[in-house]
This record gives sequence, C-alpha cells and structure tokens, in this order.
Amino acid sequence: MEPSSKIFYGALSLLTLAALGAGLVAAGAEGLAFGLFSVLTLGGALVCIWERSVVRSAFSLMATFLGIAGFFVLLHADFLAMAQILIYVGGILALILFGVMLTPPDLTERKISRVLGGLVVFGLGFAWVGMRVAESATWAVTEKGPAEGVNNAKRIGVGFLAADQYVVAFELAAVVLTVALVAAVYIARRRRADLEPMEGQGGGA
Amino acid sequence: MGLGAYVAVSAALFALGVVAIIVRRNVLYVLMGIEMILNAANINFVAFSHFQGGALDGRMFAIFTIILAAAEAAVALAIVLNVFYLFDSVRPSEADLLRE
Amino acid sequence: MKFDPSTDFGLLLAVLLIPLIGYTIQIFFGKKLPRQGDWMLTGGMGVVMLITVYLAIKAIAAGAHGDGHAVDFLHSSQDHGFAFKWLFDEAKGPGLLNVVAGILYDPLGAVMLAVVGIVCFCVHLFSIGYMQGDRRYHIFFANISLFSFAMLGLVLADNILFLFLFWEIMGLMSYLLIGHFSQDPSNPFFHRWATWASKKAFLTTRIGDCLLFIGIFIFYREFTTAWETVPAFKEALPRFQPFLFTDMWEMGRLVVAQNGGEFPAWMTAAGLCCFGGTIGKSAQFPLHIWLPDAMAGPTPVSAMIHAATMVAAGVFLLGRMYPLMSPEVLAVVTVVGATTALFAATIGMVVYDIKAVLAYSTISQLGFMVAAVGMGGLVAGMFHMVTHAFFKACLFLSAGSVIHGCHHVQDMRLMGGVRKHMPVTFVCMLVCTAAIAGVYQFSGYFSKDAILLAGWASVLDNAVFSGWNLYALISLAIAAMFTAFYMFRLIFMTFFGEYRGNLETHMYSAQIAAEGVEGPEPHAHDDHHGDEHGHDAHLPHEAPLRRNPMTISLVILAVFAVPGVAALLNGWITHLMTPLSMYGPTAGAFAAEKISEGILDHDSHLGRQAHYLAVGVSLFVATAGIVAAWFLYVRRRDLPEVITTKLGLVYTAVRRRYFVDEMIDIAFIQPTLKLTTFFRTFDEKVVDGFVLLNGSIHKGLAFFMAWIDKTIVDGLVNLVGLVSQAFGAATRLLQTGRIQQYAAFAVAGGLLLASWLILS
Amino acid sequence: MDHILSWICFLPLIGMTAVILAPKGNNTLVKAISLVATGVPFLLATWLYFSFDKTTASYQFVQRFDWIPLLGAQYYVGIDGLSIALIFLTTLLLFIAVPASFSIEKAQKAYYALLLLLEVGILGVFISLDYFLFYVFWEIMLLPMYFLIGIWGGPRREYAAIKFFLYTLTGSVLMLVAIVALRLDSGTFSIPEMMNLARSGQLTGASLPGGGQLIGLEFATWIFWFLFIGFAIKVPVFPFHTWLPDAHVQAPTPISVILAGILLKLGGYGMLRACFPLVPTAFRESCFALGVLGVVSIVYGAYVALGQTDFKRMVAYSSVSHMGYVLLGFAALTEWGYYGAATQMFNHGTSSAVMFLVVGVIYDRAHHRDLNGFGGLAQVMPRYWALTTLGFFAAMGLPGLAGFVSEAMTLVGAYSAPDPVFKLFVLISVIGLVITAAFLLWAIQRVFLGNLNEKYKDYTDMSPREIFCQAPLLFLCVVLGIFPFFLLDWMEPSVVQMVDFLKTAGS
Repeated sequence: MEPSSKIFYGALSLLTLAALGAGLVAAGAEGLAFGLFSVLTLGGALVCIWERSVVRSAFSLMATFLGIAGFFVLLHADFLAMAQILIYVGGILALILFGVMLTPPDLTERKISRVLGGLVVFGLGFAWVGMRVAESATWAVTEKGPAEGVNNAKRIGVGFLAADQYVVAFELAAVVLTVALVAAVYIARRRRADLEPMEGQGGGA
Repeated sequence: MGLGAYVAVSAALFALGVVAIIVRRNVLYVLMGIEMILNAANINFVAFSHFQGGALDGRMFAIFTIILAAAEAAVALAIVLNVFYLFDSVRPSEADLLRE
Repeated sequence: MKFDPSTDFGLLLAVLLIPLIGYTIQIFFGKKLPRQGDWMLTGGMGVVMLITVYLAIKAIAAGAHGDGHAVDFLHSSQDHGFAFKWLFDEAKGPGLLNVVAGILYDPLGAVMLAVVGIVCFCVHLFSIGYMQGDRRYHIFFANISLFSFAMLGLVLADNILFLFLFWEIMGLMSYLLIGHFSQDPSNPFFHRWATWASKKAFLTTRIGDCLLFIGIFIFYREFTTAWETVPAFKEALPRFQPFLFTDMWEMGRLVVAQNGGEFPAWMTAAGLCCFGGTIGKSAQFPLHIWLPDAMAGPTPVSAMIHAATMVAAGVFLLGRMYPLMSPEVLAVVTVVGATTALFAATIGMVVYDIKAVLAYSTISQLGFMVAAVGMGGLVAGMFHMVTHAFFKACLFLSAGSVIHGCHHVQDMRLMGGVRKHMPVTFVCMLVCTAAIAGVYQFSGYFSKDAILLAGWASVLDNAVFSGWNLYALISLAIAAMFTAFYMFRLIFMTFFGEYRGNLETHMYSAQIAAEGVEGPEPHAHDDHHGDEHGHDAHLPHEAPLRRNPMTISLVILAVFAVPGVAALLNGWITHLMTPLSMYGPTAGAFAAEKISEGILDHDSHLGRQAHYLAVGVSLFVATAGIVAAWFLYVRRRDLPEVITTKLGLVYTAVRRRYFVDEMIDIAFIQPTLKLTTFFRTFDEKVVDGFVLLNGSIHKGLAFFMAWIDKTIVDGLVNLVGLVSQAFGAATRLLQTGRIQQYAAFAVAGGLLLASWLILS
Repeated sequence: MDHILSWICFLPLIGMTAVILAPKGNNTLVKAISLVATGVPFLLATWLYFSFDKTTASYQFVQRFDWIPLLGAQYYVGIDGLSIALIFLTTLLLFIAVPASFSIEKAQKAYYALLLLLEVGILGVFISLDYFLFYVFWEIMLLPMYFLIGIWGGPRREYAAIKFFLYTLTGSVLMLVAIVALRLDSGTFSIPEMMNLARSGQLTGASLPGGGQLIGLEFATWIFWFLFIGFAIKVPVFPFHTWLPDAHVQAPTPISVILAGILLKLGGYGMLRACFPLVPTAFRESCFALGVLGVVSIVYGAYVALGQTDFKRMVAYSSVSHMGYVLLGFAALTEWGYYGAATQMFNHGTSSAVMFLVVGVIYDRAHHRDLNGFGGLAQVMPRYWALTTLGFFAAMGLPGLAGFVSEAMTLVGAYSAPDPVFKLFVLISVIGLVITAAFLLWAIQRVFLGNLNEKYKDYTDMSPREIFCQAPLLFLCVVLGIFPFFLLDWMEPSVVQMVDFLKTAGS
C-alpha cells in the first residue's frame, strides 16, 4: 500500500469513529445507526474516488448503495430499501463490474493531485454553499413523524396501478426500460465491419 | 435524526459524485459518479417524503429514479464499450470528437 | 355556282387539314415511306390546289353575275354554326372571354387562297426535283407542307388572334426552312450563313410580331371597354366577339361614328402597331433586312417566302385591317411603302447575286403593294400581290433552275449566255421579267397600272389629297422604272452574251477580284450533282428529264403572267374585289369612305383621267427601264463601270445596302448585348452580391461573437482555472479531459451561481 | 372515394416506407417501388381531374376533422379549380422524375425515399385548406429538397443547397410570423374562414395590440408583405431570385425539373391561395408594386438569360422571366390576367421541365454545360434536336403551343387592367418576348447548328427512356396550345370567383 493511501485510510478510520460517536451522542441507538450508514455511504464514495483499481472502486460503491438502503430503512421506506439493494447492488453494480471486466485496467489514470484537488475544491465549495443554505433554509416538513405500521409495499403497488395516480408514469417507465435495454444490446453489439482496423489491438472482449 | 442530517449526507454524496465524474480519467468513474448523484437525490426524496407524514410521491419518484438509473446504466455501459472499441481507450479525454 | 355553306366550308376545312395531316404523317413516318413521302405531300397539295381553284372559280362566278360586281360575298362559318371554341369549351354568350375561331371566306380570301394553293403546289413539285439527294429530304417536305398550312390558315382565319397564331407558325417554319442547310456540313450550301440568316429572320420578324400583338391588345381593350360602356354598341352587336374581324370592322365603324366621324387617337396607335406587323413580315423599311438574307434557304423556300407566304401575309393583314386604319395610319403606310419601293429598287440595280436581285425586287414590289393600300388602292395592292406571287415564284424557281444549271453559282457576273443552254427556263423567266417590269399586257402591267392609277386618283382627288400621296406617286414611278431596268439587267447578264463561268478572265474579273463573288462560293469540282453531267462540260444545262417536275412548275406559274391570261385575271379580280364585297355592306361602305372616288369607279371622270395618266406613266417607265438596261448591258457593256466610278460614294453606299444592317447593329444589337452583359454582371455582382454580403455580415458577426466567446468568456473560464492553480494540484483538472472539463465548468458555474444568489 | 385527396397525397409516403424497408442493394426493386408510388397517384390524379366538377367554384373532395385541437389546427383538405391542374402536374412530373433519375448512382435508396417525401410535401401544400397544415407541408417539402440538392448535386452543391435553404427558410419565417398574427386575429387556421372574415373587412388586426397598426403601417399591409415575400422567394421574383440559378445548376436533372416545374408554382399558388385573399385591401393597394416586380422579372430575367454561357443557368433565368408573367397577371386583377397567370404556371411547368430534361440529356453525355462548347449536335442527334426545338418554341410562347395561350392571356389581361400604367408594363414586357426568342434561338444555334465538334461525333441519340420523359410534357404543350379549354374550363369558376373576391372584398 502506498503511503498516501495509508494516510487516507487512517483518516477514514478516524472519521468513522468520529461519526459513530457523534451519532450515538446525538440520538442514541438511532443516531448510531445513522452514523454507521452515513459512514458507509460517504466512506464508500470516498474510497471509490480514491482507489486506483476500478474493481475496488466498484465494490466500494456497493458500500455506498448499502448505506443508502440503510437510510431508507431508517426512513421507514422498507420496500425502497429492498429495491435499492436488489437493483443497485444486484443489477447496476453487476453491470458496472461487467464493464470493468470488459475494459482493460488502466492503473495510470489516477493522479493523486487531481483527486485531492478536486476533493478540496468541490468539497469546500459544496460545504460552503450547503452551510449557507442550511442557515437560511426552512424545510417544508410536518413536524409530527410519519404514521407507523403502514404497509409501504402495498401502498406503492396501489400507487402504481391506481388509475388516478402513477399508472401512466409506470407504464412509461416500463417502456423506457425495455427500449433502453434493447438499445443497449443493439449499441453494444459489436459490428465487425466497423472495427476491422482495431481487431489486432483492441480485442479485449 | 432530523431532516437536516439526511440532507447534509445527501449533499455530501452529491459533491462526491461530482468529484468522481470530474477527477477520474476513466469513463466507468463517470458512470459511478452519476449513480452517486442519483442516489443523493433519492435520499432527499425519501427523507422529505418521510418528514412530510409519509407522503407517497417522494418514494414513487425514488422508484422511478432507480428504474431509470438501471436503464441509464445499461445504455451507458453499452456506450462505454463502444467508446472503447472506437478509441481503444476508456479515457473520456480521448473521445474528443466533439471538438471537431 | 353559288357558294354553298353546307359543303364548301367542309372543303375549306379540308384545305387546312390535308397539309396538316400530311405533315403529321410525314414527320413521324416520312423517312420510311416510299420516295420519303414527297408524292404524298405533293399530291395532297395538288388536291388543295384543286379545291382552292374550284372555290375561286365559284367566287369569280359570283362576281361575274349581278351588276358585274360581287357584292355581299362574305361568308363567315360562324353564321353557320361552323366554329372551333378555342379557349373555353362552352360558349360563354356574348362574353368577352371567349375566342371562337371559324372560317372567313371573302373575295380577298378566295383569291389569296387560290394563289397560295397554286404556288405552294408548284413549289412542292419543283422541290421534288430540286431537293433530291438532300439528307433531310423528308423533313424539308414536312416543313414546307406545314408552311403552306400556316399560310392557308392565316388566309382563312376569321379572327385576328388565330391570324396571329398562323402568322407565328409561319415565322417558325420560315426559321426552320431558311436554316434548312444549317446543320448539314456535307451540303455544298452555305450552312454557316443559313444559321445566322434564319435566326435573323425570326428575330426581325418577331419585333414586328410583338408590335402586332400590342396592336391586338389595344383593339381588344378599347373595343371591349366601348362595348361594355356604350349601350348603343351593345344593341348593334349583341353577340360581340372582340377578336372577330367582322365584329372589329363593325365596332370600328360604330366607334368612329360615335366619335363624330373622326378616328380616335388610340385607333391610330393600334393601327400603327398592326402595321408594325406588316413591316416585319412584309419586309418593309427598316425591318426589311431579314429578307435578302433569307435566300440562304433552299431556292424553293425562297420562292415560297417571296411569293405566296410570309411576305404576302403582311400585305394580307393590311387588307384585313383596312377598315380599322385611320387616315394618319394610311399616310404612314403610304410613306413607308413608297420609300421601301424606291430604296430597295436602287439596291436591286447594283447587286450581282441573282437571288439578291430578286430579293430586293420583292422588297420593292412589296413596297408597291403597301403604298397602294395606303393610297386607297386596296384592290390594286391585293391584285399586285396576286400577280406578284405568280411571277415572283416563277422567277425564283427559274433562278433556282439557273443556279442549279450553273453549278450553284449565284453571281451573275459568272453567268451569261444561258439562253442557249436552258431555253425553257429562259422563256419562263423572260415572261415573268416582262410581267414584273410592267410590259404592256403582261400581268404586272395590269397590277402596276392599277397602283399608279390609285396614286394618280388620290393625288388628283382633292378630297383625299395629301403631299404624302404625291411623294408616293413619284417614288413609285421612279421605282417602276428602276424595276424594269434591274430586271432586264438580270436577263441580259444571265441569258445573253457568252457563258462566263469557265473563263478565267473576263470583263468582271477585276471587280470580282476586288469584291469577291457574291453569294456562296462556287464549289467548283465537288459538285454533288456530278453524277448527272460530266465535269468536263462546265456549261449550263436544263434540268434533266427526271427532274421534269421543276420545268413543269415553272411553266404553270409563267402561264399566269402571259398576256391574255393576265387580262382575264385582271377582269375577274376587279369584278370580284370591292370594298363592299370584302368587308360586307356596312363596314365596306365605311372602308370606302377613305378611298378616292376615282379608284372605286374607273368610269368616273376622275377615274378616266387617272387611268390615262397611269397607263402613260407605266408604259413610259417600263420602256425607259428596258431600253436603259439593253443599252448598258448589251450595247455598251463598258458603260456600267464608268457610271459607277462617276457615282463614287453614292454607289458605295448603295452597294453596301445603305449601311442599314450596320446601323441596326450599332443602334440595337450592340446595345442589347451590352445591356445583357451589364444585367448579367449586375445580377451576379450586385443582386447576388447583396445576398452574399448579407451572408458575410452575419458570418462576420458570428466570427466576432466566436472571438468574444473564445477570448473573453473562455478567458474568464481560464481565469477561473488560473485561480484554481493557486490551490495547487487542481490546476490540471482544468486542463485535461474534455467532457469532464465541461462537467467541471458546469458544476463550477452552478456553484458560482449559488454563491452569487447567496451573497446578493 | 371520399378520401381520394389523402390517398393521392400519402401514397408516396407509403412508397417511401417501402423504399426504406427494401433490402439493401436491390436498386431495381427501389426503382420499381418508386415508379409505382408515383405512378398510382398520377393515375388517381388523372381520374380526379376528370371527375372534378367544372361547374362550381366551391371546394371539392373536402375532408375535415380536428387535428391538433389545442391549436385549433385541422386536417382540412380540398381542391378547387386553382389547385386541380397543379396537382395533376405535380403527380405527372414526379412520375417523370423517377425514370429521369435512373442514371443516378449514388445512395439510391435514400434518393428515392426523399423524392417521394418531397411529393408528399408538394401535394400536401396543394390540397391544404388549413393554414397550419399548409405550413407544415410547406416545411416538409423544404428538407428533402435541401438534401436532394446538397447530396446529389454538382460540385458546388453545398453552397447551392445552403443558399436555397436559407432563402426559403427566411421566407418561411416571415410566413410563420404572418400566420401566427392571422391566427391570433381571426381565431382560426381555416383559410376559407379567414377569407370570409376578410370579405367583411374583419381581418384587420383590430383585436391585436396596437389595434391594427404597427409602426405606422396597417396590420394587413404587414401581413401582405410578409406573406408575399415568403411566396415571392419561391416564385422567384426579382430581387429574391439569386438562389434559383445556383440551385438549378447544382441540382441533378430530375430535381431541377421538379424545382422549376412545381416548386416555383408553389410560390404563385401560395399567393393566390394564402396571401391575396386574406388581405385583399392591402393587395389592391400593392398592385402597382407587384406589376413592377413582374415586369422587371420578365425583362431582367430574359436579359440575364441572354448573357449566360451555361446552358442550365440560361434555362434557370428563363424561369425567372416566365414566372414574371404570373406576377404580372396577378397584379393586373382582371379575369384574363388570372387565367393567364394560372395557365402560365401549368405551362411553364411543362415547358421548363422539358428544357431542364434537355439540358440533362446533353449533360449526361458531355459532362459540361458550356453553350459555347457544343455545336453541330443536330447532325448526330436529330431526334434530340427535334424535341429540343419543339420544347424551346413552346417556352418561347409560339402560337399553337401552350405557352402562347398563357402569355397572351396574361398580357391581354394586364393591358385591360384598370390601372393605365399596366399598358406601359405590357409594352415593356413585350421586349421580354423578343429577348426570350433571341436567347433560345441562340442556344439552339450554339448547341445544334454549325460545325460538329469532333469530340461529340460518337454521341448516341436520345434513348427511349429519355424520350419517354419528355414526350408527355411536349404532348401537353401541343395539346394545351390547341385545346386550352382542357385547362381553362376547369379553373374558370374558381378564377371568376377569386377575381370577384379580390376586387370587392374588404371594402
């Protein structure tokens, strides 16, 4: 492991402990869970950006997706949490891994200065903007929490199919998905004639 | 935990997604960054939905986002493969035909 | 023998349809027919001739009975339901929007039709011999057939729009026929000249056509307006058709009557425009320039153009429009005609090309006819057109025969003594020359006598006297003398003396050496008719037996010029053609108002007086002209050169045809070409340039914007990059990766926007 | 056959689909499909022509139902005497354009597909009675033309295509502005209803901001000039004509034929259908200006044509000259003028198509169009010479041929116009007649007569296919010259009504 990574992972570990502790102090068990999930989410994303290898990045992204699923559970959106794990972890991530495997590894592309610079510039920028927004914003929330014990999956199912709700959008989404998949297959179809000149060097697949 | 905490996490994830898109020179990172941004949005949707008394709309949107993300990922990967075939590289800076 | 509308209109229609159908068959199948279809068209034209002659005899019979004049001999097929609705299928009542075409058969038409039939048949017959061996023989026949059709249609048309239609078809056919040799380099004739001449003929006559077209507009517009606004006209002519000749005459009468007996100014303008058509078609000064060049066509075509068709059409139009012409127009007609007659006669005296002499004589004779009409000698003019058609066709065909016999030489200085070798041609030509010169009792004598009579009558009659008539009378008398002179000069130079074609040196050699041969270069030894006569005998020869048709047609035409026959013709025509019979009772009387009493009634005091003067003058000028020609070209052959030297510049001017061609070139053609070049440049540089400039301005603007974008906007962005450089490693971020750079900018922009929102 | 108009209009679209779906490389099949897809509408149009009721001026074969209710746009089609002949001409010329295109080698599938799409657009414009529909078809037509010139054209095809596109797009934009304004004012897209409003003088923009006035000019005047310029570019009228020579010269022969034969007519037809009747008062005020433009186009076009050395450019400028008669006839505002203009559109459609086919024949052989580079071709190509001469004389307006009828009627109509200055216009435009004869004869002389260039000695005469393309057009030229009532009877009631409308409406 190179030195810069050592520092990075060290810092990340410290951040994890800080987040967990802060969560526990702030809101007890729920806070602890929140801290854990946010560490999973943001940490996964950070590792994803940091890591030199695409495979590792992809797997760290899985942590992000899992963390978000956790958030969904905390927010009483259990169906969504399940869908998140199924689709993102099971589908999209798998797709990305296919992509990773179909393309050759390029270990030279990561420039540490770039990554650090980007993190600093955009992190600072977003942090500043976010803070100012947080100061001034009033969120449109009903202070009382959500009703407990509602069957989320059923509500969503009804929402999809009820004529006055989301049936059209649902159908459209289905069509878009179908078309997109067909299109993806079509685009990815390798046309020999187009690629003759590159046959020698690019035949990774 | 209050709404602000979720929004803060979401914002941070969004920023990281942007960074991922911009700093790494591999198309796959662009793809992953986009996924992060979409997920950041999803957190917001669900959080707001939750703190507004469990309104359904936000969750519905989240579901559609997930669906579209799946579609987008499939197409994007196909494009990535094509870009790779064409330019023999997955660096987006190489695929600069737009400049022509 | 009365005109029977039920059958005779059918015959007249057949006269039109036979050549038209013949043409259609010939143009598609001519080449495959035996003898390339010449027998079919000639036979068809023979039938046409028989019909026209039969109908003419009927007309003459109508003129002979009664009080000796054919009155009320005007048949319009529309009165008998025999009409072709042209523009709209259903008749639109007395509306103004319909053109219904029918057949108008009147004495003028009857006579003209017979002349056209006979001359066209003779030309067809002659062509069988003359054109043999031509590569486009069948096309030639098709074209002369359609040419004849157009002239026949023009004569029979009962409305001016259809007359114009046939008029233009004739223009087209003359274009094609004059240019007949223009695309065949294997032909020994002058194809380059033919191309140019045919185009010149078409364009020159088209100028006249356009004037005629305008004249038709004016008549249409004014007549319809008058008819719609004045109730009396509506009552008088309930079924008014604005283009119909009979209705036009009637309307003209009514309009003039309503105007207090004076012609309104617009009628003068319209009449002048219509006369413009005559100037173009009948080769009057200054649009005569096409006619001498038109002899570039094959000789039969020249015969046709100069005799029965084309040029006759202009004079025929004058006859048709006579009632509508105001005295002012007639004065112009007189002056133009007389000037042309004299002007062309002077040129005729100095040219050596045998066809050119005939061409200028045609122009001159047309001037006679036009001037005659102008002076009131309507019948005299038409009669001269008839006699002229016969003898000029014969003269041209004889000339063609001579040219053919003399190995396609046209310069008279290279002929001579042909009399002995071509006796039949000589006789025919002599008869016709006598006729054109006005020798006593030959056909030209009668018609020219009638013209001079009209001149004298109009000069002597105080009611119609004007100085222009006196000018015309004098000019015509001189021109008649010149005519006799140059025609006999032609005879003496061509047929008398010794044959000069083979001689290396002779009296004209110096002149020829100086000026070159007139007409086409003689093609000495590659004669394409060489199979018929040996090269050793370069002597003229009569057409061989198998070319008999040529001689036959010569004889047919010459018959009409000989004494006796000519007198008969004279009697018939003077009895048949009167203003009353030509235009109907009312319009005829109206037309006759402009004509001197002495012309209308030869037995009046004025008529007798004018008649004696006319006979005296015409006999004198004919004799003087012939004697002068004999003296100069038979007796004292050295004199012409002396005289020409003495005349000096005047002679040069006449030789060069008064530089009319050159002047027209300078005055019209060159400016047109300059204007064309100017317009083209204008279009490419200014109009299009404006568009392109507009484009360039926008393009420049676009480049300017792009520059701003690149230097200032992009510069700002780069500035941001520079700022980022201060943060160290982030610099590179901005300088690599295309798409990502854009994304970075987008995000940076978003952030900047957000901060601006927050800070403001 | 209630839907006959829609069938005629959209059959080529079906053909286009079939062409696209045809197996790759099977060009024979593509050509056959195109022939059928243009031939069937031609037959239908012929049937339509003869089942047309000649006695009425009202719209026939009407179909009308809502199309975009939100905008108030309808699918409203129908024909009257003004459009029937042009529909026939369109289907005929497109049917001829297909065999005339057989010599094209490049990307044939796309070519025929675009050609068929073009036919849809053109026919759509001719049958539309709804202004929105009209505009949609108008734009549909523009694109295939752009590609047909830009891809299959000559060496400077991009320049020509872009010039054509920008010019016509400018016109379209002006039209669009006017259409929107008319829609806002009248509340309908239906042209007959707009005409009804215009008849009673209600289409004055009074309901719009400004109360019918804009920068000191009447609403109707603005509308008139916007629409007029939009159509004038298509006609083309001087000084909007400079796209024409370039587009013609660069376009392949069949496209030139369509361009000259039909597209130019769209301008004239558009004026008659969708410009003058909507703002009749403004039109009457502008008659003088229109007459001037017409006369300038006639004389100027003829002179510039005389000055050309490029065969096709000459023919293109002759179109400018001939279409000037259309404008002059319109401006005259007399029945004869309108008969003349309407027949001139048809007759120029046939004669100019013949002229472009003539140029195409020689260009296919010599691969250049320099008039001075030919000579003596009559010796090797007598049939070609004969057909060319006939076509040129038809274009010259020689009596007995169709051009004469229309030119004579136009000039007579203009001469009898209420405004006496039109007499002067006629006198000036007669110069155009002489110059037209001059440049056509000169062209014949330079191409066909004189000495034969050795280079051209082996040229073959016209092939049956080439004769097939020209023969029907020449046949029409001759027949309509002798029996012009085959055109005039059909348009008579509509023309009478239209002239009456234009003379009286809105006052």
